[in-house]
Amino acid sequence: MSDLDLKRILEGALFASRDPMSIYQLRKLFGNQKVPTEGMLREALTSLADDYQSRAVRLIEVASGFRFQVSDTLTPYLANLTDDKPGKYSRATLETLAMIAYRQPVTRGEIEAVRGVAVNTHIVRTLEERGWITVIGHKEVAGRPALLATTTEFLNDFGLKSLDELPNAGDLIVAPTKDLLDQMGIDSE
Amino acid sequence: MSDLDLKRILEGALFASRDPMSIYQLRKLFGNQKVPTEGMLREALTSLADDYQSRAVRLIEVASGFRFQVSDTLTPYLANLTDDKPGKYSRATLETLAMIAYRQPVTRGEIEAVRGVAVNTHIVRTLEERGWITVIGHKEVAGRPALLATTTEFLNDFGLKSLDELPNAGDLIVAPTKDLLDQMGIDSE
Amino acid sequence: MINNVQGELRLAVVEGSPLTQLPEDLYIPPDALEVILDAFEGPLDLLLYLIRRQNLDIIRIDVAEITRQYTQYIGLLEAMRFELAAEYLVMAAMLAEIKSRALLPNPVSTEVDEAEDPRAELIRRLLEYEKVKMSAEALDVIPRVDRDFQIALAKQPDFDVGAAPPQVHISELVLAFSELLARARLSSAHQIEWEALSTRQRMTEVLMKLKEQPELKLSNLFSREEGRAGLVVSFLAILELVREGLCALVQAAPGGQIYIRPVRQDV
Repeated sequence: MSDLDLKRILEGALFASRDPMSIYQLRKLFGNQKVPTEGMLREALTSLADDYQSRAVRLIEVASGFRFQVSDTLTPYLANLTDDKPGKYSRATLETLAMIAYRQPVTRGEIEAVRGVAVNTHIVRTLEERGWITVIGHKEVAGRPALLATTTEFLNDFGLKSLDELPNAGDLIVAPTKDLLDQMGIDSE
Repeated sequence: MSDLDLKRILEGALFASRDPMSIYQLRKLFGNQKVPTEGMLREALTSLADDYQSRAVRLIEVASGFRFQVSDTLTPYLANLTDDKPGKYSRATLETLAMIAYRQPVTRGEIEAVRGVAVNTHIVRTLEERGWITVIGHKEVAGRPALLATTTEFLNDFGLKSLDELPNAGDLIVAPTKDLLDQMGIDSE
Repeated sequence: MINNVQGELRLAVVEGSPLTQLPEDLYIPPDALEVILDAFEGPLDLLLYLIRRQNLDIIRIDVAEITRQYTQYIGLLEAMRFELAAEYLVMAAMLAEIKSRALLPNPVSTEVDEAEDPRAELIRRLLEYEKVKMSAEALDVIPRVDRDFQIALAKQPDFDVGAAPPQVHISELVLAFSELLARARLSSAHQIEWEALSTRQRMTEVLMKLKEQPELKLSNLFSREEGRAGLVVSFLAILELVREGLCALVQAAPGGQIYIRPVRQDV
């Protein structure tokens, strides 16, 4: 792989990623073949950063890795765009969020089974970008689907101390069956 | 404002936005002062697209405006980052979408008549939730069936500027019959 | 006539030698029948397939031959007791009608209007359906966002006046969930037993901890301050995580420390 190719792959991956990418993640791009060394990656990243020296985006390194960031000299211009009223989330988005809140940790497939409709990537991404949900692991079944859960930010934004405070949760959710509690020798209230 | 400044502002704004930006939105960047003309904007955008000719991202125009997207030659590398496979749509879903794209506005009954089988509600809902189709009115016949059409988001997601850019559009797009347009109170001219 | 064909096939299946009596190009291993039926999007699709197999122009289809193949196929499916959509039978009847008309001597005066000619109508429908099929295929190869390419994004500088993201009131969330439950209850297929929310939350918390630290002492997951209720919740959460195959418990020796870890660590 030529140096240019390496740079181009890193450039595309960094622009495709919402979060900063670590050296570890950048190496994953290459699968099992011809994985560049950390030294090669750092060299290519430095050269890439140089390419963008005079542009409106910068390649910078933050705690968790590398990312492209719009130069803050553009802030006054970007601020002009933001007089719009806040939008509304679709019913599909709200139902997906509700499923994750009440059923976490849950996979997309499980949400689909209850909703009866495919959950599209955009909805999950919107909620992730909002900081309300996150992937907390993978289920060890075919395809290793991501397990989704709500975040502390979700609780904060909804003014909750814990998920138990979600209204009507008691009525909506089937509590663990009494006989399970009995089996465990625990008083079920 | 120098030409370089204009280009840099557009570049930063386009990278900051997930949705394509229209000329109208791009002009809003400049607030009330020294708003560039559409001609100036288009010229700067063309020059910007040239700058990225040999890079991993491209500046392209779709239905609702301009956006940067990662070159699709990078898709195999990006696929190494995730276990989740992008969703594949069934033939039934694709045929339904194609019917709507090529013959809009169209009712479910009309789709069923051509495909010779019932259209599953889930398919329509999946496409609606994906944001690709929407109900744009009702046909004034018994039952007032919903008239389905594709959205701008559909064009954006498929990288198209207009329906004319659909493959074989000349042969396959069926113009709505005049009396249907009349019914809907739309000028067929 | 259809009954006749079906009768033959059914009989043949009972005798265990149905396949030799089928046309060569119609032979489909019985195991594959259901798969193949799934592969067709309806009677028009099946017909198109049969026509294309013969390399025929739709305009010049030999209705008699196609009818024979189609009805045999349908008959075979019925004999195998597959649920057939009514559309397939309607098509069989239509084909039989066209075929029987073709067998009649040509009327001297064409009283039958072209538009009412069922053969012309069938050809029109086939051609139209083929267009849709082609357009669906064409649509699927267009590079599509998220599947074939990604949007290029750079992080916005933080500034205070950012457009407010949509606000959601908690009541909207509850409403969305109860509607969802009401809808799910309508389809009896989704009778899912759900644990108490506190258990689900604890499951999330355990997974979060395991994300930071891939192996934990089980005892670290219990906290004295939470009391008995907290202990029960933690215990249920751990049981559920193990049952769903999300976590594994490991104990090196009887009576030794119990550790909890994700089922697979691929990092």
